[in-house]
Amino acid sequence: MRNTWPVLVVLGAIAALWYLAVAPMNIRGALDQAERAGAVVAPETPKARQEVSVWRLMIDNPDHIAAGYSLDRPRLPTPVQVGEELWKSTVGMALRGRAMSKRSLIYHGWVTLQATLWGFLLGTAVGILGAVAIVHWRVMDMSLMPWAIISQTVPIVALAPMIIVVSAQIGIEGRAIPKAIISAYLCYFPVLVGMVKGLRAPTVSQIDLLKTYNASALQGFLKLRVPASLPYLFTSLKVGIAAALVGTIVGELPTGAISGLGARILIGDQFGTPLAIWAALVAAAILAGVLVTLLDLLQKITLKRMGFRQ
Amino acid sequence: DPVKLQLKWVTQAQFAGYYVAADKGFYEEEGLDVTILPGGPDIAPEQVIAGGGADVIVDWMPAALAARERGLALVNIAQPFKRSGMMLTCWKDTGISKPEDLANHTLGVWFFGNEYPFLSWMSQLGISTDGKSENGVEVLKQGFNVDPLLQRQADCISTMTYNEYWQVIDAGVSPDDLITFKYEDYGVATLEDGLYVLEENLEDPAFVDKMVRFVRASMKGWKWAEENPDEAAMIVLDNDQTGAQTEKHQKRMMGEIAKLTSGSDGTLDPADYERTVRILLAGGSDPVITKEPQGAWTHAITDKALK
Amino acid sequence: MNALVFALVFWLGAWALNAALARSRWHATRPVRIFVPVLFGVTLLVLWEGIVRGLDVSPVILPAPSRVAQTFVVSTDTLWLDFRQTVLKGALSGYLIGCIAAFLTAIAIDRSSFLTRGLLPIGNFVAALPIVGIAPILVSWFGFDWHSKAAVVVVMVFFPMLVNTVQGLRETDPMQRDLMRTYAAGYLQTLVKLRLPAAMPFVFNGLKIATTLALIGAIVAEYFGSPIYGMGFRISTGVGSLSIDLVWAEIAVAALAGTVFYGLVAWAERLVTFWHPSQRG
Amino acid sequence: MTETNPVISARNLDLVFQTNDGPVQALKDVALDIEKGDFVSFIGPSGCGKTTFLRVIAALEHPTGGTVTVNGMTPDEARRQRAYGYVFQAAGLFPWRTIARNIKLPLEIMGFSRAEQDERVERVLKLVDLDGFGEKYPWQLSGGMQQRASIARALAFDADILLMDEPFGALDEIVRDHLNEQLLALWERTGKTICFVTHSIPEAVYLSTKIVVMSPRPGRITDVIESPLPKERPLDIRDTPEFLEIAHRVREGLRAGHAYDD
Amino acid sequence: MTETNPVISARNLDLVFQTNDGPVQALKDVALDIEKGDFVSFIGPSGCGKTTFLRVIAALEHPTGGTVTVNGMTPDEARRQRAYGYVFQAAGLFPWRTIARNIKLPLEIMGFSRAEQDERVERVLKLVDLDGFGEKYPWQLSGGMQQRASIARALAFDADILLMDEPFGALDEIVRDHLNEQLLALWERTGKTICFVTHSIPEAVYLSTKIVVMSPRPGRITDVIESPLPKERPLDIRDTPEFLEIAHRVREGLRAGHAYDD
Ligand SMILES: Nc1ncnc2c1ncn2[C@@H]1O[C@H](COP(=O)(O)OP(=O)(O)OP(=O)(O)O)[C@@H](O)[C@H]1O
Ligand SMILES: Nc1ncnc2c1ncn2[C@@H]1O[C@H](COP(=O)(O)OP(=O)(O)OP(=O)(O)O)[C@@H](O)[C@H]1O
Ligand SMILES: [Mg+2]
Ligand SMILES: [Mg+2]
Repeated sequence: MRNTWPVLVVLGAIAALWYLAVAPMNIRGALDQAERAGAVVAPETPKARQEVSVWRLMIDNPDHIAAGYSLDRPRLPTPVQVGEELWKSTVGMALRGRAMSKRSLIYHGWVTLQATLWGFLLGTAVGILGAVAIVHWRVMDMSLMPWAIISQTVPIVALAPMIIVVSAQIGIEGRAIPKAIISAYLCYFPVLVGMVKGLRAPTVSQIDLLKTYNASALQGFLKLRVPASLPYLFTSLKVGIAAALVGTIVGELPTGAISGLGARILIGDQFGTPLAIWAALVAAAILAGVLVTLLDLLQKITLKRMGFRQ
Repeated sequence: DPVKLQLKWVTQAQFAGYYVAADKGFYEEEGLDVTILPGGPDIAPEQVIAGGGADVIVDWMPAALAARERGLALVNIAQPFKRSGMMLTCWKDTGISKPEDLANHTLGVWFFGNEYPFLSWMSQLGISTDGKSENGVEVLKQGFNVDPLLQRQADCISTMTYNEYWQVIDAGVSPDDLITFKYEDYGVATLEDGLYVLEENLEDPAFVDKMVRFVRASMKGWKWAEENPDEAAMIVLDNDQTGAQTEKHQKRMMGEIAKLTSGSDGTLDPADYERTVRILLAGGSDPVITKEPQGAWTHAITDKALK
Repeated sequence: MNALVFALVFWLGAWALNAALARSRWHATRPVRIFVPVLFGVTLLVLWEGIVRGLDVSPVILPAPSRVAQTFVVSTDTLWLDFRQTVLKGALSGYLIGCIAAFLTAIAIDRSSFLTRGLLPIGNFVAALPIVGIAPILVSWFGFDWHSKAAVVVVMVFFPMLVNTVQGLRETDPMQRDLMRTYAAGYLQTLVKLRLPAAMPFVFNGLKIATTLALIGAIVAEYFGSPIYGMGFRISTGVGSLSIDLVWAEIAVAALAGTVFYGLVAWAERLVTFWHPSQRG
Repeated sequence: MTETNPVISARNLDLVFQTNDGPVQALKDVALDIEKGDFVSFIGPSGCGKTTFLRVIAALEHPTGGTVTVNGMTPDEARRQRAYGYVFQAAGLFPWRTIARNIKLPLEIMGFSRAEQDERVERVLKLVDLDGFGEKYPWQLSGGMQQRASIARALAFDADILLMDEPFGALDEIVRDHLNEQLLALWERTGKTICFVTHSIPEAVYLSTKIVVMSPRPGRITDVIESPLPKERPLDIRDTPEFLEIAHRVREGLRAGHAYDD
Repeated sequence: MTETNPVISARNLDLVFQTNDGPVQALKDVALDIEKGDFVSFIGPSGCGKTTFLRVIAALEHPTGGTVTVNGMTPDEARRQRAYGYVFQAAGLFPWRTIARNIKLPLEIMGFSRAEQDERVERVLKLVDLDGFGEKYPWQLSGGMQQRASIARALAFDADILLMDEPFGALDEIVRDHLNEQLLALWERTGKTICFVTHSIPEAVYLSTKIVVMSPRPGRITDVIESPLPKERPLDIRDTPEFLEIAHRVREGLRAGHAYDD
């Protein structure tokens, strides 16, 4: 916990910078608003203001800087505005007993979480099976590994609509499964790479040791490779779940527009409500933080019980 | 009977008729079990119907005809929207007062099938879209909001009378600062939200019968919505899964939509169709469609449904 | 159906050949190491072609690779224009700016253990976030052209790169640092002669992660507004106008570009960290 | 040492590794007989093939020429009959298993019953002076204790032959002395045949009944020294003239074989 | 050995590490004088503070009590004057530099001219028998050669004091013997003062003019043995009674300090 203090200080610095940045980012909006309300600003027309730098505008119109901190549609909202919006759409909704209403970020977070978890399960399963195959069969290693890397260079966003259409054709209803597939597509790779490393972690002498016991391949796998790979597995699971969340949100951006945090971001963009975007972003960040922390905890407990030194 | 309807866009009053029909039990009365699938920025209804994900789709005619030319035989079976709601909204202070003034400006345009009317309009005006010049405009693929206009990244943006235009107004802009060009007024309007199905399905009498009932119920929904715009807007709001739509906005949208649907009983007016085709064929160097489409519409359904 | 049967037979044959090659004593030679994955890729394409033809899949849903190839050849002009816009301007410039900025930041904060301890957990956290979500915000800040795409890429690659570099800079073993102290070496000397070289494997790890992020970022950002060219633009509008073959051609370009990009970084890594056990293999 | 049937017998043993830089002859024309109950030390410069020879006996490497028999069988058959325990240089305990479960590992694999496993673990832990440490994890033990645990693991399934490859290489001299004493006592008590690789001349002389001196590239046996020292060996024996004489002979043998090019 | 002004002088040296488990007293009340040209070996059980003592001399650790002077200065001043070369247990060569450039490293840092650098590299490579290997990378050399390269690196800038922390710990006995001989020759030729940590009794006795025996926890000096052996020492000297007697005394000293608890 010796990091607590530095982290707090850095966070404080980030918040301060954020606050400072709000002024120049929002000055144009604030001046437009003031002008419409009848105030005199310099220069007078929006078109003329286009030609002037924000710093100039701030110097010429010091009275209107403050207004930039309370715009309805700010280019950059203040942390407090974001916090309020987040509060309103989560706890605020929950307090009114509408936690699962469609206007609540808790509901959308839940939708995203579900798809993420399914994608994570699927991706982890594929990653682990792939790793086992790669470690056990050289053909797999030689043919699969390069393609695993190439697969990650394919822009998954482009495939998203097609995945939906194809899965609809196969008879899969709804968006949950296509989203999970996209999420799994991003998630499997770190798991695969980590597990290949992990399953290959046993040293030659450990493998030889089992040979002197005349152990079967299965025994070698269960008693040596699997336990030796666990620390690697957990590390890559943490990367994997973060990737799964990215996948879900990417999957929700172009294909969703229905529910989920990605859809909220999209809709927020569509209706020009930046606060909604920011709130959804923060909610996604919190979700990612919680998921990774949970896995981290699981890792600590498991490895401790297994006797790995901390 | 189950029917899956793929919308062109997200749940909003633009599709009020269908939601009303579902909510008020009009579909049920016809013995239909209708699932309404909202669309989104990257959902191509044509692709969905090609993949068997929907029985009937809401689409704009330019996109449908383009798909038809690409080998996906879509047929218009009903046209609830009589008029086009598309327009170009510009800042007055940019000096634009008539379409010819657009040259040498930056314009935001929607793509994804919605660009066709724009392109043919420009080619009619003789304005190229390759970039800013004496005789050309710079085209941006506009996102889904009106920020490009508000932040003056574009001088004009595409808006719908029922949606984006009001977002601009809601942002505090006075209508006096704006100048709008309705496609309808310049004779370049193409048919918007119509109902389309796959041609091959129309050979199946059972499917035709299903569509007849569907169109009948849907039009009933539309007419109800026209008469009760506020309630219709609330129904739409209840069906919005994103939870992002606001009551005020939807009510106003419903009012505007009603203007577009009024005057249509669902039957496609062949004259409108001819005009759309003509506009599209005139798409300049890169026309949307290259030849007169055949069999792209039918009155078979509406004739039965509206009798 | 014939096409499908042929594809399946081809698949079995190719797999058997690959298996035999992998078991043979030439498996470690260079040609075999290249041939096996290539044959595997070809098999995938043949299988795809076979399925599309055999099952008569509509081209607006999934075009056959042969058709995609045709489109690719026909529309090289468009593809090149888009490639320049998205990869060269958007992704590459963002990648360079982001990675260099992260690298310099890492060196700057590394001098203060306080800052490092404060920034590292935050950097780790941010690196795990779905940063693509900020694309709409950055597009509205930086406009429609490639600048906003580059900005998205900068933000996406910054944190993974930062975290890796900071980690790398801490990676020298205490003995090596003590050695430099016995020489009474200054900060800069220690940095240049010990810590930077020692950090290189980590730096390249960050650079490699960043390559795939850069492409995704640039393409996703184009979904939220772009000029009327660019790979993301073409892909999103291509789906709308049912030119799915063009979409796949763009995907192929993206995969190709990504692979080459990754390959270049991996190649540079081999050159720079030739001394690292993982490279000596 | 009254048997005449050697437990391990190598004849004209050759082993060539195919490497990227061409073939490496690790063993050349090696011939050796090891009797039941022998304590044989292998000593020789780095890379001379000591480890390789042990691995051939354990069927972890296959000779490219000549023959080896273990108890009259091929090494592979002997391996399948679990004829030996192998102790590696590093203790090589699995960090995720307690000491007791580490020792159980071979027993589980060989299918001993639960009760038998517990009983044997108990017994060998006592044998190596580790009773009470069964529930500890390897990293909670010192290096010397870990090394003893790994010996216990090799003893647990009662193999007749113990192959030990520099088991005490990583330990400091005092601890090493202590383990040497214990290993000698254990050898006396159990009468096992032990093959022991070391780099330390005093260690080899102190422990062995037979010292095999090897020369590098290609690995060859240059000298086999039968030790005249009694079975009973206090540590002080290392200061006696007999001891020093053998040590001297070993050193000379080593020096002769050491083409100085390291 | 005629000087009276000690090169290194420690008085009442205390060093306590603050660790998570409470304070660890690594050195307690250590007093030692080292004269110019001495070859001092430090021997003692693991963890007794040998490394710590060397690090204190090199100003890599700061004592919590008492004083040390190096050439009459504080260790820190001596460090800034580049008074010593430090050779670590592992060779610690930078893998991204060739052997020659590794040896150049301190010269670059200390600002020697290009020509001077080349000349010195040439010279020390010869000194440690590595001429011709300058352009190789560390991993292309055997362990013994790497260790010699690291000694060359410490010699390159002509420090008067050489601090060596178990430099040959990882090598086999023959290579070690060889390096010992070379080190002795080098010491004689250059007249440097050398502090040498080892775990091997024969090594300590063979090399040193002075053997410092330490006891663990808290690290204390239990015995300082002045060696009566002549400067000229063939390897055979290790079989002489004088040698054995000193070795015996060292072993007794070690044994006494070794609380047997491993
Ligand atoms: N798997 C292998 N492939 C190629 N060469 C090998 C292999 N194993 C050992 N060698 C080579 O065979 C020779 C003998 O190696 P071995 O490990 O038996 O030596 P050693 O006497 O045990 O040495 P050390 O004392 O360093 O352990 C060495 O030259 C080594 O490089
Ligand atoms: N940086 C440190 N922090 C805390 N304790 C330390 C530190 N360095 C050494 N110690 C402790 O100080 C004691 C002396 O350590 P030192 O490394 O000097 O022993 P040593 O004699 O060199 O042992 P070895 O023979 O194993 O190298 C040990 O108990 C060790 O655990
Ligand atoms: Mg060996
Ligand atoms: Mg030490």
